[in-house]
Amino acid sequence: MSEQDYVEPATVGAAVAALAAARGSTRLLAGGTDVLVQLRSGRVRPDLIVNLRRIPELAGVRSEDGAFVIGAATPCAVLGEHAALARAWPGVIEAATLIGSKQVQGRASLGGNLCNGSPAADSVPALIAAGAVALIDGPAGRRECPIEAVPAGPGRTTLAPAEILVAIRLPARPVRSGDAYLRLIPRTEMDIAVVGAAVNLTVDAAGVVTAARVALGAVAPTALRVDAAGAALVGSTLDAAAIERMQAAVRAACRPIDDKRGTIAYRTQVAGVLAGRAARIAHQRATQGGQA
Amino acid sequence: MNDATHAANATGLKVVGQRPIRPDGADKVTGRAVFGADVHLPGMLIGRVKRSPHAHARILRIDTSAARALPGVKAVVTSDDFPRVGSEALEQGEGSATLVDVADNCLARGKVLYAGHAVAAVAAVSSEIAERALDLITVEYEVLPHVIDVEAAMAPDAPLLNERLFTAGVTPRPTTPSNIAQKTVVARGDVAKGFAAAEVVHEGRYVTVPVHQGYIEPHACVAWAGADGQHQIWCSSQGHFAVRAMCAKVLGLELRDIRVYPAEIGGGFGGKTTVYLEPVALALSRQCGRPVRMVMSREEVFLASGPTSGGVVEVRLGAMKDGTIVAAEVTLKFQAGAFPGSPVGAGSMAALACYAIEHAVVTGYDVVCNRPKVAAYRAPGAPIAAFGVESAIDELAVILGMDPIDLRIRNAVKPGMKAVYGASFREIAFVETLQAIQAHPQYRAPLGPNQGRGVAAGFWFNIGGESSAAVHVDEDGGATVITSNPDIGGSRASMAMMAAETLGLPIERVRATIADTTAIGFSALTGGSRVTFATGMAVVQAAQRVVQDLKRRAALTWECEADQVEWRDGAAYCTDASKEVAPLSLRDLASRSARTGGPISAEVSLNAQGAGPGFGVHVCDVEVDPETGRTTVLRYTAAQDVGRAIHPAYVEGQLQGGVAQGIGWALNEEYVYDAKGVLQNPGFLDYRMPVASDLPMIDTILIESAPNPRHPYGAKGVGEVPIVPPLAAVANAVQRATGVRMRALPISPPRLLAALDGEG
Amino acid sequence: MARLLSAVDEVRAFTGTADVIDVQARTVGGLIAELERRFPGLGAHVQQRMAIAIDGEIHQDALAEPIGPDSEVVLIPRIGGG
Amino acid sequence: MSRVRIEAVVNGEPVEFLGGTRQSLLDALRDELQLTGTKEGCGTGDCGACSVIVDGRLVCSCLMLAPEADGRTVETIEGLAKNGVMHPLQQQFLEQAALQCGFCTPGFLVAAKALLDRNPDPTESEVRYWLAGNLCRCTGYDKIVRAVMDAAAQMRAAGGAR
Repeated sequence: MSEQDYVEPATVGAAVAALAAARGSTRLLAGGTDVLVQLRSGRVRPDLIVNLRRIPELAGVRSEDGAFVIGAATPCAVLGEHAALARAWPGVIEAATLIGSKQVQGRASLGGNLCNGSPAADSVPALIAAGAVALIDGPAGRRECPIEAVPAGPGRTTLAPAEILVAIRLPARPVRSGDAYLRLIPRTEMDIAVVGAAVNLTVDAAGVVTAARVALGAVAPTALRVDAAGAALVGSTLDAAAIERMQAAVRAACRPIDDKRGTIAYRTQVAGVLAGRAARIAHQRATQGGQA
Repeated sequence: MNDATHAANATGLKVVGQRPIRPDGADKVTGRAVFGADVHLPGMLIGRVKRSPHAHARILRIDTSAARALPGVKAVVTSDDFPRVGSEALEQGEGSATLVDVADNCLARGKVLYAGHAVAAVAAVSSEIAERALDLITVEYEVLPHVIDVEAAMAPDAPLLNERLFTAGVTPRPTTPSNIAQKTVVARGDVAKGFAAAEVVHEGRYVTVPVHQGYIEPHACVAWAGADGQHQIWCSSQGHFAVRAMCAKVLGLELRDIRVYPAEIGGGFGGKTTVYLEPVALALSRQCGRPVRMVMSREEVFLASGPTSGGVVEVRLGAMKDGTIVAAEVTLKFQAGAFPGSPVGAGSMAALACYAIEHAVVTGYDVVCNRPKVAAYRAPGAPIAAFGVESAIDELAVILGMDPIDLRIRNAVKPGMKAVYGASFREIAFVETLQAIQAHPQYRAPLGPNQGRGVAAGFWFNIGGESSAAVHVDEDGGATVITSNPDIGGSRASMAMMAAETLGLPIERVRATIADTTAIGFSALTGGSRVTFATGMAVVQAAQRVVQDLKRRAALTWECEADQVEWRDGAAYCTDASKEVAPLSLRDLASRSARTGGPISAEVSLNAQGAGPGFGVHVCDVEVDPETGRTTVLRYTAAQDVGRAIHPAYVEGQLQGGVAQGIGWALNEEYVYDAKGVLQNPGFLDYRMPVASDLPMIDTILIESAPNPRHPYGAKGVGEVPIVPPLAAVANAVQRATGVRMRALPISPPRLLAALDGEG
Repeated sequence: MARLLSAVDEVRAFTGTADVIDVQARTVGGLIAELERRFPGLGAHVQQRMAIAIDGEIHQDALAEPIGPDSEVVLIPRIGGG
Repeated sequence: MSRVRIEAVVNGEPVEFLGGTRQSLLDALRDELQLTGTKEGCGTGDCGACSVIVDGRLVCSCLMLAPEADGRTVETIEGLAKNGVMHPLQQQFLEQAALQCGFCTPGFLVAAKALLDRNPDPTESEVRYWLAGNLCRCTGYDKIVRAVMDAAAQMRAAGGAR
């Protein structure tokens, strides 16, 4: 590899240009916590690595009239320390700060977690439940799409070859909203989620659910939004019947596989359990503090 | 808090029983300690191994020509570069192996027997070039059917790993080859008569899966061949004399031509008692004359280094209504991996060792299968056997309506009784250890919903064996203790303490070091919980010789008889009242040593006899999430008969470490293979060892009421017993919490939830 | 005369069925020589693959260890460690 | 793999070295700078033995490329003791036998320092969850957690982090 095989562009435009001009295989680097493992195992041997961490637009958190715009390369540890973000979106931040160890948190980013394309990625179900939007740039210019449109299958996304995920926008949300994310791992830390479940909902003054979104991880080739599950909660105060209807919808949507981490039966059963628990936490958060 | 009731101070000991800072500690907390992979020599090459992608295949052809031609590659070896060797037995911790098997495990000859089996190796100027060279080596295989599960491997129609393997220990000698390498039987009394008399008979079949020792340091060494045929090796191992012996035999060299330096070792637990890289690195270095460093990746450690067996334990107990166990029948089927040598022998003898059972028979099967060759793992074989026996005894307690500790006390071995394996017990404190747990606050503490408490006991022989140690006195009256046993758990501290106690010096004036194979007498490896006992005995005898020498020099100085000199608190005192002489301190005598005969030092080599067996009793509280099957360990206490604790903090550390490994073994650790026999989880992400947030504090009780009289300070081996009880303690706790008896490990969330839903 | 016991069937392969044998020996070395004489192969097997418990205390490779006139001697498989 | 010039401040010392564009920061520290106190236990970010602090942030050096250290500060185990005087964490680990083989100890000490920099009075649970990324197979973690909490108390008594 005579010519440059590693670049650290300072702007989005320079990064897109480098990707477009690249002749061989390329790999983007944000936190690197997935890319370095793949490099080490020899699963990927990119001719060019483009490190995005020095691009200001991809780093940090900005709030715009209630919405939050999170740079795609911002380390999850930074998100965990952002008080306003953690207050507004406890579920998203829970998911982001569950990824790996404190050491991994110091590097891993929401952009990397999303674009690595793992069906078990912790942050993706929470972002989908939150109705988050991906801000993408590339040779064809800037575009946006819902988070759930990005993953295409294990290790694959719908991004075009020279496109870059620039940021993730969490929409402004009505008062009395709350979200939560839970995952099942055999240990208490350090495992990839066997099952993940996120719930985001809004309630009225009486605590009745007016809007709800439910998303699951590790139960299908990509993270899964389950509209029927969200609908089952709307109009209820999370009484047992509503929870059971929601759990039935969740289990019906699961299409998991048997692998070294879990079985089909187990993932399907526990997906319902976690979704039920996450819904109760989200409801409690919505009725208590609501959105600050 | 830890309830260390050590009787040290009661016996007037000044250093033994205290908790000084270990003399070698500073290097380890400042990053200066040199482990195997930290050795850096000028002109050093990087060695890498090419491994089999198949679980079982014949090697038809290996073509290394392209690899040899790659610029930067300096050496390439296959088993053709190893001489043909015989099948003499090698002493290797527990897993007795033969020389030809060790050699074939370092570089496959004719056949590969597990996915990850080493086939060839290269040495190059950089790891990048070495990796590319591996890709240029082509190997032609004839893939064969494989077998991994132990009972599948025992089946008559199972694929055979070795057409020339006939089951030993069976008369008449079988004529057809088998994967069963050996059958062993340990028996006492008349089992049929025992079961006929029993009022209650309980049977259970218990299954464990292969687990790895899990040391955080991958195997590492540097080898440097000398132009004159004298070679040097730096390596992290549990016994560098054993490494020297195996390298010499595998490569057909003389022992005197290989000098092995002990690097610090990053954990072993029995897994670093054999060789994987050292002979290969030396063979590579002999081809090019340059030092070659070889370090396994974590993936290679899981693919190709010795875990312990997975096993089937069938237990049948016959008891009277009053709880007396009158008959026991146990069958153990252990995986040996690619070559014979599972710990089924030791497992058979340890299985019922805690209990005085009149009629007992334990049958063991050592079964080869397409997995890495098994290596010793802390009390090899005993945790697997104890998982079966201690679970079955817990079930018996429920059937009889007895407190599980009362049932064990009723059948516990006591001093003077004969063990099932034949030897009778002398100074042991198993009953006191059981009573200590029964009296501990945890045993009576209230439990909440979905919570349960389990107890289990464990035994290990502990061994003595050959050790050497030297004590050198410095001119300023300090001393250095030199031994040749790698220090994994703080043994340099206990060596220095025993020398200081004997010399009458404060610990600060005694240093302890580990010497290479040319600078100290031979020692068997660090393992079998033997170092504080056997090497400690050599240290104390060497220090005693120094004291005798110092008394002789004082007598010379005072011109009195040697027996008129007493040695106390680091100084010589004259008992002849007529001689009004001031005492002579070690510093006084050392500073004038030239005038009384020259430098002061002594070296002792011995074969330590009379190692005392150890007993442990653990109690474990768990909570189970009934909706997800997750188990959380809430509280854990481990009591152990330790003889006397030399350095109580490091003895507690052995108990706490063994418990953590046992909990991992019980809850989440397992190898996952695909249909082609290839390991799916060769890494710390999916081979789930306990992390800090998984565990509570682990309380320890050191029982010191039965010191071992054959050791100058009463010490017994303590390192291996702690891993024996936890598997059953956790399983028994889960049964009390959920009502479901889990007889297969690990008790992972998917398995427990399936059992809770009745599909178990 | 020492009373020799064995609980392990690998010894029975040499001695036929006898589990208890009376043997004339004053040291471990003498015992092994006597066993080799009366049951060819057993002496070498004990030397290489077994340990000897004399009145409850386990010895390995301790040829000089004394055996009392009415000592109880037990042959047990060699024990290693991890 | 090409090699690039890297300028960084390691343990307070400006250094300049050539690092490979596919070489991890861990390998660069060990092979280019001979700082072998930072260890490789797995190479995949699952064991924490390679923990270092980069620009104040605790990370796994095996999950960073060497060129990423350009222009940044790196703290390794070799920098924890200042002018030959051990940090309270190092002292407590020795006094409480919070290490046996010592291979994971550098990673634990660096991670614990990063914790105490942020949280001078952590609870047992906070210590255990912060250190969950550091695997130890010898100790069972009990004495490590106690040593970290005692060092924190010692540092609070001495008036805050050094």
